[in-house]
Parts: sequence; structure tokens; C-alpha cells
Amino acid sequence: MDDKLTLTINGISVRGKKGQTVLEVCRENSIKVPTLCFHPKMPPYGGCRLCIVEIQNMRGLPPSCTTPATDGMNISTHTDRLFKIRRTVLELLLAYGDHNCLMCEKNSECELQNLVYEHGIDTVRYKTNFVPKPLDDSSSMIVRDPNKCVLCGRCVRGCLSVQVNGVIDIAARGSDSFITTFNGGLLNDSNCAFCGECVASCPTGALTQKQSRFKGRPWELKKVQTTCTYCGVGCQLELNVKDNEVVKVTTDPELGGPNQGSLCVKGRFGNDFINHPDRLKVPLVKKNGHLQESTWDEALKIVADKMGSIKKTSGPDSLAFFSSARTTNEENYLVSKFARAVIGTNNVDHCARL
Amino acid sequence: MTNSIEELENSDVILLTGSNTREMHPVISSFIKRGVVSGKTKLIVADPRRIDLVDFAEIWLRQKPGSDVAWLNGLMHVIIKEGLYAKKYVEERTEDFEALKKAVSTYTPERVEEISGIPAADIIAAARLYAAAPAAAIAYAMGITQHINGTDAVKSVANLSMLCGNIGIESGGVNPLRGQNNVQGACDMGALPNVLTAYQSVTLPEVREKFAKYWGVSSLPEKPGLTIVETIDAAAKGQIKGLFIVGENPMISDPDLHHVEEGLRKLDFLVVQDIFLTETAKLADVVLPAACFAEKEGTFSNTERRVQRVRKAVDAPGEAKADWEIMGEIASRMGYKNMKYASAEAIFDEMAKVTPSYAGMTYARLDDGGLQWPCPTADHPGTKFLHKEKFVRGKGKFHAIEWIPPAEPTDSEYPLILITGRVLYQYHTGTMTRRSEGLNGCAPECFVEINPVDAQKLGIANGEMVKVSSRRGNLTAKAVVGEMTDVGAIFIPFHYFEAAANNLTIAALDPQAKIPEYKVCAVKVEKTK
Amino acid sequence: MEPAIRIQPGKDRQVLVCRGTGCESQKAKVIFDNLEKELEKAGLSGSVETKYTGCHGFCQQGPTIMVMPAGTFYCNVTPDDVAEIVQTDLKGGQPVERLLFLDPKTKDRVLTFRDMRYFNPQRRIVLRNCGFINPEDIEDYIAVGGYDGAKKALSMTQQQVIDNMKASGLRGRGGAGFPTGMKWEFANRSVADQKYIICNADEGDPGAFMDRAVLEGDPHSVLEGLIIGGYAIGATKSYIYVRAEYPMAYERAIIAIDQAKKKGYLGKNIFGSSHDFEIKVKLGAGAFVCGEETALIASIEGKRGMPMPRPPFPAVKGVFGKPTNINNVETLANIPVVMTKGGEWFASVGTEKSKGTKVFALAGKITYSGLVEVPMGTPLREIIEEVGGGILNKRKFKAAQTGGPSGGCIPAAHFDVPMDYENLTQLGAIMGSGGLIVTDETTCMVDMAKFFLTFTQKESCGKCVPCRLGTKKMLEILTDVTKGKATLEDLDQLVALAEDVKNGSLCGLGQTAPNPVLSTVRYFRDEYEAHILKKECPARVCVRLIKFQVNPDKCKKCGQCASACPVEAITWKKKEAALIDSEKCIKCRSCILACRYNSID
Amino acid sequence: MKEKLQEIFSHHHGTRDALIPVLQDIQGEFGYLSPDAMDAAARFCRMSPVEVYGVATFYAQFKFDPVGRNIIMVCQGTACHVMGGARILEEVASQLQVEPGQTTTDGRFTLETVACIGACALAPAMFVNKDTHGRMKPEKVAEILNGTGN
Repeated sequence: MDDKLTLTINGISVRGKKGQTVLEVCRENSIKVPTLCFHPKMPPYGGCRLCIVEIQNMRGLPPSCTTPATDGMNISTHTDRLFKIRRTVLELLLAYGDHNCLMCEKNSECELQNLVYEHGIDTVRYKTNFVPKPLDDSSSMIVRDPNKCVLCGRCVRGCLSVQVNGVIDIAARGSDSFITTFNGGLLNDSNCAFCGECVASCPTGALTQKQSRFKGRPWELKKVQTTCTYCGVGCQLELNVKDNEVVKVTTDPELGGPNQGSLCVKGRFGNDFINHPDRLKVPLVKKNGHLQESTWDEALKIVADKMGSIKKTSGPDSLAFFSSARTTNEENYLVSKFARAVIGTNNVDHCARL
Repeated sequence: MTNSIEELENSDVILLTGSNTREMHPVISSFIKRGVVSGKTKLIVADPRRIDLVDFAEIWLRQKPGSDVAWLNGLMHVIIKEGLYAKKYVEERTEDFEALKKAVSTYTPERVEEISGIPAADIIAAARLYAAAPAAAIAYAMGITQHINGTDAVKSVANLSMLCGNIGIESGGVNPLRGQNNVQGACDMGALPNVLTAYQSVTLPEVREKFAKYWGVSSLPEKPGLTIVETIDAAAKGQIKGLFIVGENPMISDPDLHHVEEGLRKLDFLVVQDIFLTETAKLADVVLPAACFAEKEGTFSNTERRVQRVRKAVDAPGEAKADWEIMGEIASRMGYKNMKYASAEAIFDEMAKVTPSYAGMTYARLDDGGLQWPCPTADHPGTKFLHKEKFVRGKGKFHAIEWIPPAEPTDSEYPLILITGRVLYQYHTGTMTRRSEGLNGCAPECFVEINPVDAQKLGIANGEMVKVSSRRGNLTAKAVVGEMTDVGAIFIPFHYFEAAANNLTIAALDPQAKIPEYKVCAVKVEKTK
Repeated sequence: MEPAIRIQPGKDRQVLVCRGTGCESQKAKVIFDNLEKELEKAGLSGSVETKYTGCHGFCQQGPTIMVMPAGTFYCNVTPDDVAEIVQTDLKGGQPVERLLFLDPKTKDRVLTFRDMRYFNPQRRIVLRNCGFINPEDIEDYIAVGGYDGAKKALSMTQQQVIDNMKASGLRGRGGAGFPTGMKWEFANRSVADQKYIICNADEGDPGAFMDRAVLEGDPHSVLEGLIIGGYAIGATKSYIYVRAEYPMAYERAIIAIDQAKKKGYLGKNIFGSSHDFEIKVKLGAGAFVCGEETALIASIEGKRGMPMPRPPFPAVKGVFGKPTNINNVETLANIPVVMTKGGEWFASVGTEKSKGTKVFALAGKITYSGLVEVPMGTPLREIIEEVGGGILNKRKFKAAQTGGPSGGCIPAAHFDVPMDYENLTQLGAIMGSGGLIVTDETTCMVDMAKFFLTFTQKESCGKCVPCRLGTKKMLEILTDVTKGKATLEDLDQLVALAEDVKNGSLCGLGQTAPNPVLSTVRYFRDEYEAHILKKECPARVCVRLIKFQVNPDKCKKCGQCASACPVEAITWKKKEAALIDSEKCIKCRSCILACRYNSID
Repeated sequence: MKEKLQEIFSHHHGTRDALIPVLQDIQGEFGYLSPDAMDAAARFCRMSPVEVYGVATFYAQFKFDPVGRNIIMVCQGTACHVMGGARILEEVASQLQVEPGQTTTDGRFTLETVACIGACALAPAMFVNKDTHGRMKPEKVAEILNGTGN
């Protein structure tokens, strides 16, 4: 069966596939439709009303993120009418929140900020009696600022639909709605597993990583893709580096790998050990029953000499090697090679069983 | 894993046992949970603890610790008796079915209930649910393996999977979930006493010859070496004199720590190469500072056999160096010239030449999402799931397995069963996680999970300090009274050096895999005065 | 207009006691008990049957009772009146004159409901049985031809049933007015292993109560409508979603379902056919937005009642992801009649595009509030002046508000408008579910708009930004207007924002929430401007803008204000203008409401 | 409480679509939804507790604090508004010295508003427990409140 569709978008004929939404077709054809509550990992929500489009013979202004593309559709994505409503939506969000980009960790990575700029908003028409709410600063990993929340529900869908952790949801309704934990408590008192999916999915500064606050602006960070050092899943993540220091961990579905853009608490928040002052920096050698700082030259000489002499006097099988399930393949290969080729023993193992 | 992580989201049934997946492999648990909430997957959890995933389970089998072979045989008993197994698959693709049939014939649901404590009706229900699924996956972890009959249990799991035709199909299979980032890789690379890379046996002359040629030596040792626990024993007996430890911390991770310490102290020479001064490193004669994963290049192989790149993001602190650089320098100093490498990539390329399942891999190819072995040639796309058309060995072999009881039964002096394991916020011996502010803050101290019935009997209230003792040692920790563990069992995480659970554990080993029985030993609990 | 009701064998008369909410709250039960006692005493138990019914519709004069078959209609009955009714009427054969309805125009007592001006212009299809049958007895319903429509439908093909419905021209009475036959056809075309039909009884418009009256007074007609619709679309499962505020409707629906099950009208192989059909009742939990179809579905599924954008439409993907058809109570109550009398017959009632009748909940500043059912196209004036008896206290008609929070108003200039979908839409009001609130010169239209916006703002689910925050901002502006703090620029902003909320919102709630504002600005801009420019509330409702001073030029010196004042803040002597002591005044507006001459500023 | 919850659960099928009826029954029994009860309902309906909380707070019907022995509901429907319902609410609130949604300190009354009870012909209307009081006037409030049980 042919699953190709032909649609007209903004007067231009484009191709799509059956099963795609209007938004997906737009994106594949490089037509930029603004979105806020949309997230590619999550079921569409249709709440922010920014991705609305006009479709011939269709009532109202359907959101492109939920509307299935059908053959022959005639779609307009950037009419004056749409622009006017999008602007109103953005201004309302600005009017009922505390969006101060200068003091926001998310500055330059904020989707709301970008949308406001793209819509040429330099002043907010609406004066409101917005009353700020207190921050939830209880956790050592995540800061929640309800005043920057746009209720797009992405954190909730990340928690409920992607991670299926069930920690947060939207409570109450209407303009009283807010993101909550069970019974409205602090995040740290909740059943949160701190996977950080919510933080990663938040388009604004409402959810940010605490440890990395004030450690570097987005444009100062160099991102290096690597594989997580914790469990056997092998999540792909990005170490965010500033001045030779890992200040933050992020991930992205685009990185590939088994985790599809998710992480757990250890992968996302557990890499501060890298910079820990306890890290070993120089070789230590036991002298008079105490370990003392030494040089590579001295330490390696002792190791080579001592192993050589044990091999000589007691035979290769009196030496043994514990390799590690935490070092790389290359290094495990080398430990095996070392034991077998250099020493001549099969006494090599690692903690696979422990 | 025979199959891939993402396939779990589409399994019709997942039998999950001996894995607290939500804490140990949170990312994998999300795939499972998504499958369940979407209505696609029915989950069967077999676990002595009421782990979080029980909330998502259709059926929860709460077995007594150490009874896995029995209930697995029980499931197969029902499946065979009711004719629910994959007859065509069994006939065409497996062998020794009759032996299995005979072995499980005595494991009636009633007898299994007696051994495992699982109600007979639940055994039957679980068997029917599992057998009816077009694609059923089994996922397990150390809860299955860390027993004196761990190998038997693993074989039983494989028996069950084959019986219903689930090996070699998408979203099915037998899927051990690896606990550490590169256990898979360390095994693949031959950091094992009996095999070289890709499980090429040291006992085969042609294998030794091949490696000797590539490594530029005249011969390689043919006698399988000692495992970790055997090494410690041998050290204690004075047979091992020198030990080189790379990034391991047996002073917390190994069973019966008093015995471990005794062995290590008896050594003539101990080298520890690590990123922190671990409990083990403190006993060393020489400690070599290593670079951590963020400071070097290389590859890890994950639990689904996916080989992925590790990349350098920052410089190592001080004079610390990558392990591979250190090993190379020592080898040079010992007169061996074939371990000088310009880069990690050069090592990988050499390894790939002697490793059939990695032969088609290069760093360049790995850059795009990694590759799953076997990947034998440069144009091979990698392997999503194993045994697709036929088993690697030809026919799938059924093993007739009999259940044996745990090594150390409870008695009047030590009346409770100790289960050890992990918690979400800590990792293994805590070397890294206990130095992470956020993680350690969430789980800063050891605890003892105890059922309210036992707690009341012992006069213990939630949050009180208790002393737990076994024949080998003791520890003191806070009691957490709750329904997580069943009556008669307690649980203690092993991450904490100040209350090291392995003070208590027994070094009883599985005779085949040499795995210690971490999941069952006899202990007593008392209120501290 | 009255059905051929069933009377117990051997009895020749029947006393129908209204147990609608209005009468029930005024001791209808005591009246009923007294009636039985008195009949016993008078030895009439053998010949007179007593019966509880649903709402008679004439709530203003409740409690009401009717003696059938004569049709004698007694108003404002108290428990003490019962003995006299038994003795004089039932035993003596003479009506109790003083309890008969007094026609305000002719000043005559009217003997039967058939002759009452309130009932006369009405044409009852939906309410055909309400007030005449015992809603808790299926036999009563069967006696008036109940379930004949269902039997007939089951003997036809699905397409024939749908075609009949299309021929009737019946449009959804929930508000949007979508043709029911077409809706069924869509659901019928969806292929699935399970389909659902849902009765939307979440009557959310605060001012409408016809769905409640039907479910309470004639629940089987709704069940029958569901059976017919279920058969037509191929649904075997059904829900009635009733709002929690209607406990009696809930209970009666449950009783009706039990009785229908016992009869074999529900369950497996209904009416001996091969069709299965079951109905469950779900109680809402207090959310107006759940009247919206997709929100209602979410609510049935146990979720937050937040709407989903359409498509997919419920007819394709509804409750539990299955094709679902939703009809409201009034629509469903029409359906048995459409079946028995035929689509063509039904189409003969009403106007060209709006067929059948419409039930209006007549309330507000009207003499006789209650439920009235008139043919589509009946002029507003006739409903208010003939049926409703005109404006309360002979004040001046200002506007009629229809469609509740989603609707708008019809000003006096359009008093003769025929009430049908098209005309109302054109005026910027909507048919909605049939709430018809009458206002007079003491109603402030800004306050009215603010009232509705307060409601929608509170009931907004919060999912989409225009509705969540746009209505909030609109309410802030309206509040400023009523306080005299707004400017003309604010008014412009209000209108501009209203347009964006209307066009930009996700669901019907947000899309229609600005209607009360747009409509009142359209017809009563002068009132807005008076608030803004003169800091005056012409209707003297907005307390912050009222001086609470007697205007001596207008004062007729009658003293009504002084006697209405609850705190004795008004001094008045005969032939003198009254004086309000501002120290004592609590600004309760009792004086303003009491003054017939609008002489308090 | 456990037994009563079990009794309530026994009348329902433990799936998500039973949640609202379950919560209604719980509130019917205890007068409000305690965190423990919501947690139990979550387990029964196989949802996470926070989802139950999200659902419960969405609907106006549910209460999260114990209610008074008598519930006063003042109708805020359109007809009631036009006929002076706001004034009735004001009067009740001032006599009881509570805001809508609150309970008097002695636990005797809880004051609530309702969007519309469909008794528009009786506007303005208020309800004391199950009794309807139509065509209300502010001066009738005191008498009605006094006539209500402790």
C-alpha cells in the first residue's frame, strides 16, 4: 500500500507519510512551526496553542502536533491570524510568570525566550496582579521554580509517560493549576527517583539542575559524548565541560545508544566524583608501613622489579590479576594480555560475579 | 542479553526475576513499565522482596530465597503437563527435551509450593501466562546467579525460555541485566581465568597458538587460572604471593571480608591501581593513580552486547594516567615490547583482530550509536538478538536440573535469611557514589530491612539501630521496618564500608561459575544496647 | 400534549404529586403522606390512586398536584390543604377553588392545566411523560407507549434507523446543534471490536435543568434513546454520565436500568433480538468542562477531565480508545418519539433548519420560572410574556441570556426573534442547552458578563494557555470595570483578548467563554462606558459604584426602601423622601431591589 | 480505616476507570480524602498516588480536609446570581465567619458553593445537608442556621 501523502503547506506542495502529524510533515519539510508543549519523546498534548495552523475545510485552528496529516490537506502555518494568537499566548505567559532571563540558568537555552524573540515581542501588553510562589529548593539535585513554569506538562509526561515514575502531575485546574508531587509536598519528600527526565524536558527555567547552577552558561560549555560509567545499560550522555571541569551531564535522543535520551540519577547527577579532592593524583608507595607520595618512575620500578622477582622465585602462577568491570575493553584486554603474555599465568579475573 | 533493551518495551510477557530493575537499571525499567502501562506487556515478577515493579506486575511470585530452580522447574512442569510448550520449536531446534521432561516431572505445583512458598495456583497462573505469550522475555540479575546453584538457575531460565520457543525471536530471549558498566566487556576481553577474548578457551591449543603469535610470545599458559574468590583463598594459604588489582575493591565487594583481609595481608606484594584510595588500596604496597572514564578514550560493552565509545572530556587530575598507559609502561619495564600503544584505538584494533565477534568493529564504525556483537565483518550491521535461525552451538540444549537447598540453612541461633543487594543511589562499593554529594545525600547510610512481624518479635522499632551477626562477622545499622522483605528474611545493601554487609556473607561458591552465595546466608538480628 | 396514562385496575382517579426538586424542597413528601392518610380516612383508597411523578414544570407555584383524568391543577399546596382536597374534590366532586391557578390577566381561577396559559402554548415531546408517570415504575412508561420505539428500531436495519433519524432533522440539544443522524452515521462507519454510546447528563450550564428534570421524571425515555442509538451505531456498551449535584437523577437512572434489565430490555439479546446492550451510570465529580465530549471521556476513564484536540473525533477514538457516540439527555429523550412517530412527523414540528421542540429553563426576573417546551421558532416574546407571565414585578425587560457561560444575550430590540439555532447564532447568543435567564433593568450587564467569566475562569481546565490565562486577564479587566478602575483602552484590550481566546482556545469551553463579554459589549456598550467614564452602574448592581443615596426627584415617598432595609439605615416619614444613613448602610442593595421607581443612586 | 477501604474496594473493579467512583465512595464514608486513603485508592486502581492526587484536585467535589457536621451549600447558578445569590453567600459567610470551602472552628458547619443545582425556579437557593431552601432572603439565613443540628 502506498503510504505517501501529498499536502500543500503555505502554497507549496510537500510530501508526507501516512501516520505522521501535520507538525511532523512540517518539520521534515523544514517549515518551522513554533511549539512549546510538544516534545518528540512524548505523546502530543495540544495545550500551548502555539503550533496551531489553519487547514482548509477544517473548523477552528487545530494544533499541528495532534492533527494527523491526510492526503490533499491545504495548510497555512504562518498567517497573520495565527501570529496574533501566538503572540497573545506568549504575552500571557510572560504576564503571569517571573521570566527574568538575566537571572535565569536557562538563559539562551530557553524555548520560551527563543519564541518571544522570534515573535518580536519587546513589551507585554497585559499588566496583571501576578503573585510569585515560593521555590522548591529541597532537593540537592533539582530546583523547581513554579514562577517560570508554563504548564506545558512536559515534565509530567516525562515522569508519567516516558519514565513511568509517577512522581509529579498537574494538580487543581484552570489558572490555579500547578505541578505537584503527591499531596503537594516538597520534591525531596516525594517518591522522586531523581532521574532528571523532568529537568531535561522542561522548556524554561522552571526545572534546573542544582549542582550546575552558576557553573557555566550554556554557550561556555563544551559537550563531550561518552558512555556512562555506572550500570550495564551503557547510556549515552554528554559531559558538559568548562575549564577542564565536568560541571553538568546532559543527554539527547540524538546521541543514539540504548537510553533513547533518558538517564538515571547516577548518570545525570552522580558524576561529581570526577572533581572530588580525594582523587589520587600521584603514585603512592608503602614505606615503613605507610603509604607515601612517590613518583611514577619509582613506583613503576618497584612494581616491575617485584613482580619479576616473584615470577622468578615462585613461578608465574604465584601472581594474580584482578581486572575491572569498570575499566575499558582496551584495558581489560591489556590486563589479560599482561597476565598471560608478560607473566605467563591465567590467574586473571574481575568482579563479574560480585 | 540475547536480545536488546528496547525490545523489552514490546514483549507480550516479561518474567522478571532476581532483579530490582527500578533501582539497579532504572533506564531499563522504564522500557518495561512503558510496555506495561501501554497495555502491551504483562509482567510477572518473581522476587522475595516487594520491589517497586511489583506494582506493575500481573502476577508476583514471592519465592523463598534460594528456591529459584524449584519454581522454575514448577513452571515448566505445568507447561509440559498442560501441553503449552512450543512443540515444533522444541522438536526442530532443541535437544534433550526428554531429560528435561523427566527432571521437572516431580516438580508439581504442590511440591514447589512447599519448597518455595509460592502458592501452587500462582505457579500455574504464571506458567500459563508465560506460555501463552507470542513473545516472552525473561530478564534477571544477580538475584538468580548469586547462589551456590546459580549456574543451575541460569540454565533453568534458559530451559524455560527454550521450552516456549522464546530464544531467537524479537522481544523474547534470556536477558541477564549486567550490574556494572563493563562487565560484559571485561568478560568479552578475556579478563577471566579460563578464556581469552570472545570466550576462546585457554585449553585449546589452536587458540593459544593464535594469541601467542599475535602477542609475540612463544607460548601461553594452558591451565585455567583462579577466580577472585579462589585467589583470595590461595593468598591466604600463601600460594599467591603477588596480586595486581586494577579498579576493584574486594575489601567491600567480596564475601566474608575478614577472610579477604587475611588473604590480602598475607601477600608479599599488592599493587592497586584506582582513582581513589579505596579500602583495598589502603592495604597495598604500591598505589597507582588512574584516570577515570571522563579522562580517557576507549570502549565499554553494555549488557545488550553493544560496544560504545568512551571519550576524553577533561584531563586526569595531577599525574594520574589511563590504565592502559600504566600497564604498557610496566610491561616495557619488564622487558615486554608489544604493549606500547599510541592510543586506545590501536589497542582496540589489535584486539579486534583476535576477537571474532568484534572483528568487524572500528572506532569509526562505533561512533554512530555503537555496534552489538557479534559483528564479524566490516560490513556486518551488528546483531540485535542472538540465535535467530539456529543456536550458536547448533541445537539448543535442555539441561535436567535438580534443586538443591542453600549452603547455610537458618537455625535457632541464626534464624533469619540475609539477602544482600544494592540501592538506587549507590554503586557497588561506593567508591564513586559516596563521593557524590547528591547521590550520597539520598542514601547516606546502611540499613536493615526487616518485616514488621520479625521486628515485633525482636522488639525493634522503625529507625532503631540493630546489630546483625552471622557466623563470620557482624555490623550495626538502622532498622527499616516494612513489608519489603518477607517474614524470616532481612535485606542489607552492601555498599557501605562502615557497615559492610560482606562481613556477614558466606564464601560458599557455585561449583561451576564460582559465584558466592550473596543472596542467602543465616543471620541473627538484635537490638543494640 | 398529555400521554394516555395508566391507572390501576379498579381505580377511577389518580392524584399526581410532583416530586421535582422545587416541590420536593417544599414538603411534597409530607403532602403525599397526608394524602394517603386522608384517602384512607375518607374510604377512597379503593378508587383513588396516588402517584409520585417527576417535575410538572410549573415550579414557581409549587408544590403542585394534579387530579387525573380531570386534569385539575392545584398550586402552592401545603400539607394542611390535603384534607380539604380529599373532602371537597375527591369525595365531593367540587374543585378547591382557592388552590386553583389564578390567571393574573383575567383574574379568573383556572380549573385544569390544559387551560392554563403557562401550559397552553407548550408542545411537549421531550417532557411528554414528565409529571404524568411514576419515574420509578417501568410499567407506567410502557403504558404510555414506552419502549415501542426501541422495539421498532430493532426490527429495522441500522441504516434504516439512521436514515429515519436523518429525516427527522433532530440536532444535538447539548449546545452545538450537530445533526444527530449524521453523528450516528460517523460512529456507525467506524470499525471496532467495541463501541460505546454515552448519555451526557453533565448539565453544566448554571441555569439549565431540563436534563435533570427528564432523568428524574422520565428516565426510561433516556434509556430507550440509548438503546436505539446503540443499535444504530453498533454499540453494546453505554454510560450515562450524570453530574454529582443530581443525586436523584442518579438514583432514578439506576432504578430504571434495573427494571429494564429484569424486563430483558437491557443485557443479552435485548427484546429477544441478537443485540446486546448494557448501561452503566457514572457520577461526575464537579467539573463543568466534562460536558465537553473529550473531557467527559477522560473523566469516565478516571483521568483529569482535560479535553483533547480533535481529530481524532470520539466517533473514531473515544472512551478507552474505542469509537464513541455522545448524545445529551434531551436529544435522547426525543429519540423514542422520532422512532414511533417517524422522522417525517418530527420534522413537521419546528422551523426549516431547527426541527422539533426545545425545552427552556426559564428563570431569572420572570413571573413563572420553570421548564417550558415549545416548538423551535417560537418567538422569545411569546415564551416570556405568554408562558412565563411577563417580567417579575412588572419591571422592564432588558435582555434574555441564553446558552449560559457559552452564550450571549438577546436585547429588547430583538424581543420577537424566533428561537431557533440560526437566529440565535446570528444575534451572538446561542441555543446552548436551553438556559433562558431573563433580566430586567436592575440587572447590570457588565456584572452579568463578569459573573459568567468568573464561572468559566474557575471551570477552565487549565490545559491551553488562551483559556487558562486569557480568561483570567479578561476577568481582571471586568473586575476593574465594575470597580470603576478601568479605562477605554482596557475595554479595547478586553475585546481584543476576547477574540484571541475565542479563536485560540483548545475546546468549546474556551472558544465560547468570551461570548458573554462580546455579546454584552455588542448590545450594552453604553453600560460599560458608564462604568468606565462616569463611574456609574446604571442598574445599580456594582456596589463600588453605588452612592446609596435617595434621589429626591425620583422618590415617590412610598417607604418600601425603609421597610426592606435589614439594618434600619433608612429613615422615612410619610410624604417625605427617604434618607439613607451612610454610617449604618451595609450596601446590601435591599433598598434598590425594593424600590420600584429606581430612585436610589 | 483499612477495613472500610477494603469494603469500598470490594464494590469496584481495580482499574483506572474506577478511580472517581472509588474516591466518591471514600469521601462518602469519611467526608474527605486523606493522603492515606488516596494512596490506597492509587494502589487499588493501579495508578501512582500523584495521579490520584492530580485527578482528585481537578474535580470540585473532592475535599482534602475533614468537613463539618453540617454542609451548607449556596447555589451560584445564573438564576440565583440574578436573583441575588451572592448576597446570600455573603450573609452565610459572615454569620459563620468562614470563607467558602472552610469549616467553622467548632466543626459544626462547612460552607460551600455549588455551580448550579438545577433548582433555578427557586432562586436564590441554598442547601443545608439534603434540605433545599428556595427563594432565600438574607434575613432568613440566621433562622435556618440556628435550626440546624449541632
